Amino acid sequence: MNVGIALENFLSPPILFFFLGLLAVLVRSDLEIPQPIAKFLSLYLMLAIGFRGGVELGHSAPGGQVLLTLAAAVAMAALVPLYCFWILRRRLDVYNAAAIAATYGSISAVTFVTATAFLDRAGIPYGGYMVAAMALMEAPAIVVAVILARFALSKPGRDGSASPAPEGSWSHLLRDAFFNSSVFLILGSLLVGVITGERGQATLHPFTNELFSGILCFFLLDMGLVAARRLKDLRTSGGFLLAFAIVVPLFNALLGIGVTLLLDLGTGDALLFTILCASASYIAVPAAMRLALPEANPGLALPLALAVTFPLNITLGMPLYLALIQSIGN
Amino acid sequence: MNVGIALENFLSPPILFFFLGLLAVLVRSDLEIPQPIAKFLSLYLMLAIGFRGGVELGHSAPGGQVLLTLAAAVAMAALVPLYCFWILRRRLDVYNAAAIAATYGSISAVTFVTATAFLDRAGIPYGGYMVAAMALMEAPAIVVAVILARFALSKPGRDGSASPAPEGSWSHLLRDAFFNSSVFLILGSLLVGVITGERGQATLHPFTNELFSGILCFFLLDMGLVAARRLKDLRTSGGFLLAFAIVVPLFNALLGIGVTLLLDLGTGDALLFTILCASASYIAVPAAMRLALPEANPGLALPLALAVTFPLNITLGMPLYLALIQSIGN
Amino acid sequence: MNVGIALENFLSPPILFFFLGLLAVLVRSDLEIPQPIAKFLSLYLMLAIGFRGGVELGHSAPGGQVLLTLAAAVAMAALVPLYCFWILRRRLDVYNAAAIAATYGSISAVTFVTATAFLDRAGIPYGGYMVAAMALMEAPAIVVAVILARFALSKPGRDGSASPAPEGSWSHLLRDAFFNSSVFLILGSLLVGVITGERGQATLHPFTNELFSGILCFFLLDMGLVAARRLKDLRTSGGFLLAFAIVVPLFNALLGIGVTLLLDLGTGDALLFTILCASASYIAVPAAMRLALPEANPGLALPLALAVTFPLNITLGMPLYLALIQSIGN
Amino acid sequence: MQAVKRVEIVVDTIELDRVLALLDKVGVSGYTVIRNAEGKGHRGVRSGDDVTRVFQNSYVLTACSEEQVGQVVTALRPMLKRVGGVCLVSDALWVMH
Amino acid sequence: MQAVKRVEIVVDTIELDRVLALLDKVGVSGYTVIRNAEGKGHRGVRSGDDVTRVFQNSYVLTACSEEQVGQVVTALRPMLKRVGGVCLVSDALWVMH
Amino acid sequence: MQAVKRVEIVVDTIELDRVLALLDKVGVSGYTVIRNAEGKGHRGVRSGDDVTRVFQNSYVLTACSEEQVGQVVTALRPMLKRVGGVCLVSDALWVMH
Ligand SMILES: Nc1ncnc2c1ncn2[C@@H]1O[C@H](COP(=O)(O)O)[C@@H](O)[C@H]1O
Ligand SMILES: Nc1ncnc2c1ncn2[C@@H]1O[C@H](COP(=O)(O)O)[C@@H](O)[C@H]1O
Ligand SMILES: Nc1ncnc2c1ncn2[C@@H]1O[C@H](COP(=O)(O)O)[C@@H](O)[C@H]1O
Ligand code: NA
Ligand code: NA
Ligand code: NA
Repeated sequence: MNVGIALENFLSPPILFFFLGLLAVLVRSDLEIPQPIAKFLSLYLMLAIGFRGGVELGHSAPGGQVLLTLAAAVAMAALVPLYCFWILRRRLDVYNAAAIAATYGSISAVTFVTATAFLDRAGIPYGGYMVAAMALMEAPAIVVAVILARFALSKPGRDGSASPAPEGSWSHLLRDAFFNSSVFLILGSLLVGVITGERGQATLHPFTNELFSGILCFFLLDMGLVAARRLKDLRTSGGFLLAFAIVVPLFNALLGIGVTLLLDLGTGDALLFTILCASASYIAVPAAMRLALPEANPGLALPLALAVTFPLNITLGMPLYLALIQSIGN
Repeated sequence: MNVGIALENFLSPPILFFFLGLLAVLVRSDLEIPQPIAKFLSLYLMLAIGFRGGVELGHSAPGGQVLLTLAAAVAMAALVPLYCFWILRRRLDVYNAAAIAATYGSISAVTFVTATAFLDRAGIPYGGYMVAAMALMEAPAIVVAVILARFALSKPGRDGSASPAPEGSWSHLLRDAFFNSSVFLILGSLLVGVITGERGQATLHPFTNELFSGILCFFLLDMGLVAARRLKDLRTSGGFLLAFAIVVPLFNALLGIGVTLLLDLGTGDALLFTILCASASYIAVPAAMRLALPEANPGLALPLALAVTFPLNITLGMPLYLALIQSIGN
Repeated sequence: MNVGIALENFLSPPILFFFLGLLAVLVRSDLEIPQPIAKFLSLYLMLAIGFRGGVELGHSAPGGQVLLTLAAAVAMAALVPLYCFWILRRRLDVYNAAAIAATYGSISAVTFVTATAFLDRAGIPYGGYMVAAMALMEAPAIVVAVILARFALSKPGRDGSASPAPEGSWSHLLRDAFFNSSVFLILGSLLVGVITGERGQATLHPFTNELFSGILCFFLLDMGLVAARRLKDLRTSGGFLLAFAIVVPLFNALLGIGVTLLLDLGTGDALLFTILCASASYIAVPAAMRLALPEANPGLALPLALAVTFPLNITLGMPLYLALIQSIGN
Repeated sequence: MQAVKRVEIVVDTIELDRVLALLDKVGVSGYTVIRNAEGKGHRGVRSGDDVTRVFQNSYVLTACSEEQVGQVVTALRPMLKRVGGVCLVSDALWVMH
Repeated sequence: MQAVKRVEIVVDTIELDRVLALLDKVGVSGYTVIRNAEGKGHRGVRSGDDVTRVFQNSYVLTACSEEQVGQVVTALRPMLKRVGGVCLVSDALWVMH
Repeated sequence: MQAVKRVEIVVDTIELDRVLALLDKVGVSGYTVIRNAEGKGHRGVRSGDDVTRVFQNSYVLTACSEEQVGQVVTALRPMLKRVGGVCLVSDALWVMH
């Protein structure tokens, strides 16, 4: 692994602002970003990344490889929860195992966005269709995890107790999963980008492109605050879950790199595919699980995704995965 | 009417984001823009449109035609409620008739702003003084409608019942109408633009001009959400009011076009004048009516203005009015 | 004093928007900026000024003069509360005297930011290390004022009554003072600027530099609203405090100019140093005093800082101090 | 602790200033206001998610004496009749300090 | 003034729609909702400062009749059991208008 | 349903942490907090519209046992004396689940 690239990533504004946020909580500063602002910044990032991806996508007719990549992305998002659930059941009840499995099968849009900024800085190009891949990977893990939970609960479990079936109708769950605000906004903005193309880009460029790095820094400052506030919840997680939150993303990344080799993706696309596999959701999934499996404790899954896996991916993960992809490519 | 221009408008980013917002509600996505953000975006649009208009206005000494146009704008804003009230009284009580009449006599700043973006895309110039015209058209309809209501209530009405006089002092009402936040911010920013001119423009350009399209798109996304949430209220409106919300704006637009012919306005100014006549208020007026005529039901006027007239104007209205103006001009 | 420069400052967008805010309250417009937005804008200004200062600072190795200036800044911030306390004790109890002394010893970041915009317009350069000076000047006055209060309360006071000691532990107070959100964010962003330098600047320029004037205008609009709302509290302040809020900043400015002569600072740096001495805190200090000296009435200190000293500094103060500095320099 | 009446009022935010002026006139010792309340009542859903301020409620809580309650209720009732809203009165003990 | 029951409910914001649907079903005349409530309870601290909506509460207040309280409580109890939250019932007088 | 005491506290947001620490110390089973409350009292209007946090209140609601109320009140009273604020105690029934 190229230490230079890792260090340079470490010392880039987005990552430094993330650490600044962490530090603020550690020294108990009263720094805080108002909630509506954090929501706004995240909506901005979805809209901008979607629109930019759409414009880029409009340039080239999506070929077979693109469709194959999208299919592989969805498959990965459905596969990951299966073995995660199996691993997690060693130690956890059905509800929490399913909720954490869904978290790691799904993706983190902010991790993806941070990775695009990383590629931009490194001057490595990537395809707009990867934005579509990201959006498509949000929901499947939710559905798979709920199916797993229902299946596991229908037969007398390890703990012998007959548990009630997960709540809520399937139609409700599917709507929550697939019309989730971030999925919806990313795909919608992507569509606007495809339709309006260069003309749209011309008027929106200062907003969607020039401001992007600045808003990302601001948002990562907040992510640092939020992640650090969850750090103390990790004390109750125990070694098993901590190890899970470090090892499984790395394993998923390796699996992802394997798939990108089969698909013969370019370096940029391969990195984004890998980071999607490695990332864990802390927005869409916890909310969906709260509704579908209220017995699961969000205080278990969230700190892992936010305070362990997210920092891991954006600091060491990105340069590490890139180094692996490049060394295999050569 | 040039179908190309209509289609192009339809497929421009602002309109597409508006539809994206509508769609989000229809598919019951949980997408939502925090209220303080929506307020911020709308304040930004007022400030930016005001400032830009002021800078533009500062270039040319306002001549007689400008003053005439402003006077005509105020006259239209006072005239429209008269016949609207008369029409609406066929079916509605005094309070609601007056409230809806005020709504259609006043203007929608966001419609105006969307029309300026439409003209920018089409490369058609317009005068900064039209921003002043917009601000001046917000308040008069409120005053006229309250006078109408008081007058109608002082004589035994159609429904025979003696109704209490509208509440609140005139000074209070006038202050609410003329120092309303949007009137105040638009005219104030216009003044700042006039005073600081090119020098001010130089420092503010990235904020007030370059970001403009992006923020407009974001705001129209929210307008789509808000309009769609009001759609279901239309069920109780009945055919009469629905027809009113479609026909009256078109009629007002025709009247507006007639006035612009008399005034001999350029194409851009004529379109803006027309769209002001055709637009209906959903910010200043409902709030003012709530205070001055609390017996009126805001759930009646708002859905018409927001969910019928606003979309009508920004999708079909703008290109239609432009086509009419251009065909007459030739 | 060059009347031209004063007038030009007066007619610049930031100052005009400040007056627009004042006016809005005076004519009782319902204009208001949502609180989370005001917070966001102020966080933005801290982040941007810090980052820009850091980038600038990174260019030149900080020499002896820089360190000397920082030391002088801290010394001024510790010195000013001493004589302010002594003056204020003529009329006020220990608690309020200490609270107001801290207010005037500390600084107003927005005043500083407005002064940098003033220098930018005038084309006068200034050093990035002045941002560090600003951040370092926030906290010392808080500590000094609390020490003064404890000392004054430990001996039987002028009013003869034995008062309870100020509340809270020192460690708590020091943390509040030095890891205060604005100190923390400014110094943190400065550090990010130093570390990432030109490369960071390249990606963040549109956000931290181009938007700066626009956001400053927006924020000063809000400051106008906030200051005007405090104007009526001045009725209870009495002539003594009003005179204090005008005379003491001017005196502090003169003292500051004296120090800059000794330090032989350039014009831009001298103005910033002077404005820091003259400015009074309305964010960090009132909050810290509320916790450390809850007996002090924030309704006394805040209106003075917000509605008298702040407007004084940004309208007449900046050009006056500049004229003095330049006339002495020649 | 002293026995007082807790008065809770929910009205349109746009009417809030009038309600507070009324409380001031009666002379209650203080009140607490929470804006951004949403709600549903006879006049339908008030979801607060509008660009306009028209569909937003505020919640007002005031602790006052028995006599003051009478005055507040008398003054408030015609207003609630015109503009809608709710007023609840209950008992409480005030921790004097 | 009419004697009513004040019912206060604190639940996850994400469950709010279900609670309100339940109130509608029972047929209460109205309710008031305050979002963005934070809190602490058996399921730990819910500080509301997250990017996700998972740690945020809403506060619901409804004034209803004695019989309606019974129905609300019966319907609500199993839900509170599953998803947590608090429901308090107290007495009040409603200022009729 | 179990009889409990409803304790409502309104204080400066800046003092909120101290109040919650105090409740934790007494050992109440939980509490609900609504920030951004505005108000008026002996120390004047606290309109919450400031750049500073100094003029903003928070509202705290906790349901606890009779004995706990005594402890809360004892601990809170000197604090309220110093920094202002209001504490009301009333009766309620808690829907156990
Ligand atoms: N029964 C109720 N319980 C609690 N709040 C209510 C009730 N009825 C009405 N409200 C509140 O008062 C507001 C106005 O009520 P209304 O005038 O009946 O539409 C509603 O939007 C609710 O916030
Ligand atoms: N004793 C209590 N008093 C007031 N609110 C409470 C109490 N217990 C719990 N809550 C509220 O109900 C929410 C959910 O409680 P729980 O399900 O016990 O975690 C908490 O986050 C608090 O907002
Ligand atoms: N009588 C009252 N009823 C309700 N809330 C009150 C009352 N008095 C004071 N408050 C609240 O407590 C806060 C502090 O009160 P004070 O310390 O008296 O200024 C006020 O800003 C109000 O929010
Ligand atoms: Na993943
Ligand atoms: Na109109
Ligand atoms: Na100072």
